[in-house]
Amino acid sequence: MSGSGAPAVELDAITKRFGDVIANDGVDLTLERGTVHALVGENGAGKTTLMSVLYGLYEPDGGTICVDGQPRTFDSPRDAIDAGVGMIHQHFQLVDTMTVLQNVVLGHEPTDNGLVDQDSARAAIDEVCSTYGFDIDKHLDTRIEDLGVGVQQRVEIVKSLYRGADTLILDEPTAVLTPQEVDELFDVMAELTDRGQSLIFITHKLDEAMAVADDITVLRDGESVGTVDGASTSEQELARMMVGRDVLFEGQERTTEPGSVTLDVADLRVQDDRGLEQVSGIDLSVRSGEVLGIAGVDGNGQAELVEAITGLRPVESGTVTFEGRDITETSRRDRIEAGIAYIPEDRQSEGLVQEYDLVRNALLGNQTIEPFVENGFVDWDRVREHAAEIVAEYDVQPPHVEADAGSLSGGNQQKFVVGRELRHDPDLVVASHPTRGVDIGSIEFIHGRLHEMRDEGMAILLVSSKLDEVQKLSDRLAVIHEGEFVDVVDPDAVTEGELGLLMAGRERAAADGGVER
Amino acid sequence: LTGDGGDGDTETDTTDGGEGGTTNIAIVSSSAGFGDRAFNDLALEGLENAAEEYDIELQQVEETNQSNYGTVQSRLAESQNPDYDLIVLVGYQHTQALETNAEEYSDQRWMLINDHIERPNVGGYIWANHEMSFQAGVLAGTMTTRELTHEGNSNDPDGTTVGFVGGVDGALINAFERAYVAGVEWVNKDVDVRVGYIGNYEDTQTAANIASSQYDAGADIVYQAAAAAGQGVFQAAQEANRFAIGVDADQSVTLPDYQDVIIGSAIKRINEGTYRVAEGIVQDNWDEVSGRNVLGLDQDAVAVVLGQAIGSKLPDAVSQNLEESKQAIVDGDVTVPCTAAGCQD
Amino acid sequence: MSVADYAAEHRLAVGGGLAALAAVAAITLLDLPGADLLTVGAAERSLQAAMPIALAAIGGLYAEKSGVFNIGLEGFMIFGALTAAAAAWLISGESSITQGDLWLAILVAVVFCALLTVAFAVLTIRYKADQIVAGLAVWFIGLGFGPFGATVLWGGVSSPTLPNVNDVVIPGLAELPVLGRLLFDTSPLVLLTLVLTVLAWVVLYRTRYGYWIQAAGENPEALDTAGVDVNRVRYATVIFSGAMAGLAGATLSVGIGSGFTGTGVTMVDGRGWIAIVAYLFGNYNPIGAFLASLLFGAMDMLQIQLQTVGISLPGSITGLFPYVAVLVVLTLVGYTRVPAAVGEAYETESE
Amino acid sequence: MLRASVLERFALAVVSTLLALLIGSVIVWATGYDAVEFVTSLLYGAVGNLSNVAFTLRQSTMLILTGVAVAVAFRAGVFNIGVQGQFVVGGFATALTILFLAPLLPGGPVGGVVLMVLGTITAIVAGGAYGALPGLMKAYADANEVITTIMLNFIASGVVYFLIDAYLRPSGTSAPNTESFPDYVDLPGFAFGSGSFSVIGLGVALATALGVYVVMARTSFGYDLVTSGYQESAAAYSGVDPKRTVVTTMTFSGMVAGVAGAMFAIMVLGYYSDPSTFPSFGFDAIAVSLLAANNPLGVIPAGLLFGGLDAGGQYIGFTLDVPSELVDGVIGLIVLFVAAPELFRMSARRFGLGGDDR
Ligand SMILES: Nc1ncnc2c1ncn2[C@@H]1O[C@H](COP(=O)(O)OP(=O)(O)OP(=O)(O)O)[C@@H](O)[C@H]1O
Ligand SMILES: Nc1ncnc2c1ncn2[C@@H]1O[C@H](COP(=O)(O)OP(=O)(O)OP(=O)(O)O)[C@@H](O)[C@H]1O
Ligand SMILES: [Mg+2]
Ligand SMILES: [Mg+2]
Repeated sequence: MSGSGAPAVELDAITKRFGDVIANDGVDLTLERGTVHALVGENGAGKTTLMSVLYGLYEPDGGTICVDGQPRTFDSPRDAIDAGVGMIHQHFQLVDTMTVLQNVVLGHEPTDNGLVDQDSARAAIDEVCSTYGFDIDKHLDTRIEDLGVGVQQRVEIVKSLYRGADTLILDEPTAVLTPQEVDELFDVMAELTDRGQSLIFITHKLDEAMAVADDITVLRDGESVGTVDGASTSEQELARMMVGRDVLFEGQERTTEPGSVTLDVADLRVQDDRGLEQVSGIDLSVRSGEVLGIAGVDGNGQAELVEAITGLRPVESGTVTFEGRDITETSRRDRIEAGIAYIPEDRQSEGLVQEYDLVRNALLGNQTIEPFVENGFVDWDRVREHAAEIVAEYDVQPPHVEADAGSLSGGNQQKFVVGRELRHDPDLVVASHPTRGVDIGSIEFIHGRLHEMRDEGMAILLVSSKLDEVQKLSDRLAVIHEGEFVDVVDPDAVTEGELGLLMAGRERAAADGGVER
Repeated sequence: LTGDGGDGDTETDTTDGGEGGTTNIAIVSSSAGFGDRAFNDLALEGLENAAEEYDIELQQVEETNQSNYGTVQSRLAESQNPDYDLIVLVGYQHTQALETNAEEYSDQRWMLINDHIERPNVGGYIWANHEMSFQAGVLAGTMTTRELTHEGNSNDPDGTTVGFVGGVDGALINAFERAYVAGVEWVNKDVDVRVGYIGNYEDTQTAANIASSQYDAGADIVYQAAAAAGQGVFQAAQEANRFAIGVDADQSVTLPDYQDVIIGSAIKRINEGTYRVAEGIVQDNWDEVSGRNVLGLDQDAVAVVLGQAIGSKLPDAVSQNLEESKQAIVDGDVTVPCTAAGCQD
Repeated sequence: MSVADYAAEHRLAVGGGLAALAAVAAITLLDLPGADLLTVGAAERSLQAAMPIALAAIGGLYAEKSGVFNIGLEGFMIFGALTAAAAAWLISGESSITQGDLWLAILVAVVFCALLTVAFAVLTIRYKADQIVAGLAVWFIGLGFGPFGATVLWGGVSSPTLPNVNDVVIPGLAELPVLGRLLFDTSPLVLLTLVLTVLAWVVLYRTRYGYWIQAAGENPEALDTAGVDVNRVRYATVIFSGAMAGLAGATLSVGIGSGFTGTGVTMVDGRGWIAIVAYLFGNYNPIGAFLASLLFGAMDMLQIQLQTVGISLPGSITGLFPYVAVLVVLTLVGYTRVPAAVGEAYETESE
Repeated sequence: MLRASVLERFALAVVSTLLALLIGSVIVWATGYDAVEFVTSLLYGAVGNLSNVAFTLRQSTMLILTGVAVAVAFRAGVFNIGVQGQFVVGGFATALTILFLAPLLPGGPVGGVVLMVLGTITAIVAGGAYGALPGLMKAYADANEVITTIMLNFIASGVVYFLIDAYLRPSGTSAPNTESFPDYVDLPGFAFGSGSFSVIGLGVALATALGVYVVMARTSFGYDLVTSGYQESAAAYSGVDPKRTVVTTMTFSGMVAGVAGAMFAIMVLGYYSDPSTFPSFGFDAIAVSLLAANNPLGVIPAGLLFGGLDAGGQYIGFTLDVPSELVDGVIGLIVLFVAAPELFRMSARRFGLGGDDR
């Protein structure tokens, strides 16, 4: 650690291209020692890329990195680690089958006669833990897969500290945490900066940024829009910087009234792959011509709920009723045929076959639907037409149906999936993060489509972690926490602050909004 | 590519092959392939000996897939360059294919080893595996109760157990087994025979393990009928300091490393058979060598020979019993179970 | 933890227990001569039969633990068996083969197979060849070039008879009942196998290299960001697996065998495949793999003992015991937790 | 896009084959044999005269059928290494059907056709069932299919051998063969006089390849299978039940292998025998299928190539001293090269033959 007054990290005019995409375009950033510097921006703004450059994962196409006032080039994370930079990725870099101890020392194992010296490893980790007040020592011999995400995250941090990091990059660390864990994380962050550590904190949640950061840098389309003081900025200012214009929170005018109940879910319980209950007795119903939004921190059972409704995951108990028919036990294919469309959260691995061109992808999910398939035989000409229509209507770029799905950008992939699912008049659309990774123009288009379809009498179940999105689109808004609905509110009548409390699992004092159930 | 004469001209000069020109002979292996140190190699050896004596051009064809025998046979029969005077087929696996081909290529002369087809252009040669195995049983049955030591190896005159290790458990090798057991019992009803099968003809380690297991169980002499895998039996014998009996050829000669444990071998003189037929072709005596030939003790075509290193140490009782049992078989006083072609049930 | 999970975790114990139970039940119910079946000799031979399987299995599990499925073990074993026999034969020249020649031959086989695996490793790691397909190709190549090599050298698919490695007798200890014969009057290769098994366990679970191997197969990115070159780790393990398969093959032909047999599917006769099953069954633990190999060896010996004792099922059916056992075990005890990154070539993100 | 990948595939196959042959020739030369003679004999043995062509086509018939069986499974992402066993079991079922029904049916051409059709149908059923077995084990017990199918190959071979030797061997013989089928159970040779090749057999193989191609490319069933092979999660999303698909895939693959077994029993052998003496069509088929990028139509040229290599290899075996095992090794090399397209891509790039630098 240097005692000089030089900033912990200085990034100067960092540029990074991926083919035609300029992920970072001359970005500057200064991280002062002993402070938290937040990095915010929309999906794809270039936050992760910038940090990967700093961590030696990517070689920048231009610009310089200074650490402790020294110019540096990092060829690999090892170089960055040696310079005292550590990174906690969005997806943890932990080996599930190994113990906490083994993970922490991986690559930097103390040895004794060729064997890993367990005692000195333990002692060194203990020292890190006691210095910063971590409580993972009791887990040292537990395997990562047996620990919750919050603990895993702390293991990641301890791992970086163990390797001598004095600058830590935290990439969306709160996305996977419960509010309580978020608070604990913030305590840890405060402890770290008190001890002279410097932190870069990537987040989508502006209130979080304002709460913990000394400085906030906003990225938009790969460029730095500016750096503001964390204490004195406002959410409105940040949002404007991020999106480039004032963010509208306009309500939607409905043209029709909701009709009969299309989807009804009663006392549903669902387990995840590891057999842990993720949905713990949820009741919900969606009428035709209505959007029910589900808001919540990722990982609170949304994914399992959606999969149970769409037929991808068996339920433990409870029922799913669609248009009066009990479909709890029917196959996914039956549900597709019955008219349930599904925009999956993971377009890359579920919504599209990467190696297929768009024509073949247009058949995905429609394998038994006429007129694309008759008597088991595929009418490829019809499918091709269908694909061309989706591409045209949803402005998929490049506009060639022969393009492989994998060659499309994420946003265009998403548009194609949304188009495919919405084009043939389903009765229910289950939309999971429908605009993730999609540019602003397309977001508005998709939002418009969803509202149009609602007005045509379709029932829509919308899951999104973007609060503005669920608030804007939903007629009713359910807040999910640890597999249960905390409350169902009127999206127009609730504030983000109230929603935040609900998502943290705290019931509101008084129910309002005149909502059913 | 068409320089080889094409397929129009299929006339064959069948009288060719007299003392004048070169005689062309092809030999096709059984599915065990050459290198089995058993009947494929023996059959080949006879032809090679003939080739040293006479002007014979030999083509050795290794084919281990039974389903290809039909094609191999016909391709050889059709061959013009050279035009084969004799095609030797090793093993009964050729029989079914030859039924068609012997008729189709009626001018072609065939020698079939271990089976026969009634056709004038076929000479079928069957060696009496059962008779030689009976003799091997006599050897084992005689020696198991007698004192024998040789270079640190010894048998157990008090114990009355011997062993048998076979290749594949099927009609063919079952004949070896039953005849061997009968031979043992002909000498001594009380002798116990331990039997084991490897399941194939190449896994020497399993062969050794079976033999070791039998030696452990008290066997002091093990007879093997397992072609290439059989070596494992001798190896086990060396480890156990016991004895073994070889098969097909005099294995104390062909595998001299094991002469210290091989008290004898049940041999069939396939080499003499192939030599004789080759000679018959060269000398234009087809009629004398064609037809069905079952070759047994009577013709001296099978026998038990004593090991080159140990043989002289064996007591006289051995040769007496061998001679006596041979006579009894030849005279029909003793019926050996199974037949030359195997066991039927 | 459910019963199924428990069974999966402790499959070896369960499998061994089931086998032992079945054996005891069979012996008592069918009134078999138990003492004749379970002899010290049979135990010794089980150990010997387990040896080549265990050696190849340990190599294979290292490779797979690090993320490369070396399905070509059988092929490498064929090359090992051939090379050892060839080397012994060539080294000795005209004179007779000495013990020293044999050990040198084994070393040559190990080195040669390691070199062959370098090619396999480059194809699968650098050129991202499909691991399953490349492994199958190795098997084909072994089946073809193994006997071919023998023919070039010896004019036939098998070698002449060769001597094998002498047993070592440790005076005194060898006199111990049972254990004496099993461990102290036995092929040094059996002892080597035991030592290698323990060593492999220690390296995998107690040294940094072991940590790296586990991480390379489970989460290569984590290892990469920890500053360790994932592909270097993988090269090392794959080459090690080739060397071990070579040793296993050499063991068959000159260690306990008497030369190379190249007829049919060669003398290796499916042991490479069984080795893969052994380490899967042993849950990637070297000691587990060894015990699983021992289980297969014992199964084989049991079938032989049954024949010897005279409880004779048709030989063509009893020979299928180990294969059926594999199926039953895989189906009953089922799921093997394959390292998460097996089969995927790793490309570091830094360019 | 698609065209480019077909072309690339074709180039890969050609380059792999040539490279393997080159290495083979170098080995021939290095071990003191005549490399030129090796190559010319290989060619002559494959296509040099009518009977050589017949043998090539016979092997190709078998390799196309087994190759399609492999391709079906690989396409769906299931490694069916058990085609050999399924083919053995299928052929055995054919033999049983023909041998047991022949006495009950009238002889002559009509009886022959009926027997052959029934025999083929039972082969399809038996092959499919034997393929379903590892499929079930994979789907419902997580048993790795690579291992189970290899084990089942050994088991099929052992059990069929046992049954033939113990129950089907005619008395008076010792060979583990069944009786020969009646004369009228035979496919006509037409232009080819050969007793073990029939244009009809080749026709069955081609029709099977075409049929499977149509199923894979034009039906929703085929789409389900192929999609599972590419991306299981996307297939599940689209309504495909992954477990069921594994079982159907293996069954379908086994059924095609069953057809191969039927052709082998009827066209090639005319009786049935110890499977350990059969050619390893089921394994060579893996190479065939890979060379064809697991495309059922591509299997046809690949099968012809391997059939030719087989025939040429056999011819070498009886004209030259070069051991025919060499040809097996060369086939292994082809597979190895086909497995590593990146090898050729990188070298193509190095020599500046297109491709972008990364
Ligand atoms: N490895 C890559 N190859 C090609 N393009 C990439 C790669 N990584 C990122 N990109 C592109 O670079 C841009 C910035 O991506 P980045 O991951 O940095 O965004 P982000 O700000 O972290 O987004 P999010 O909030 O979703 O995490 C995006 O347009 C993305 O498509
Ligand atoms: N190698 C790549 N090539 C092309 N695009 C890429 C590549 N890697 C990432 N991207 C794109 O970059 C975008 C951002 O990448 P990233 O991995 O950060 O995902 P993300 O959007 O943050 O997803 P999540 O929110 O689930 O973490 C995605 O839309 C993805 O499509
Ligand atoms: Mg990011
Ligand atoms: Mg991201």
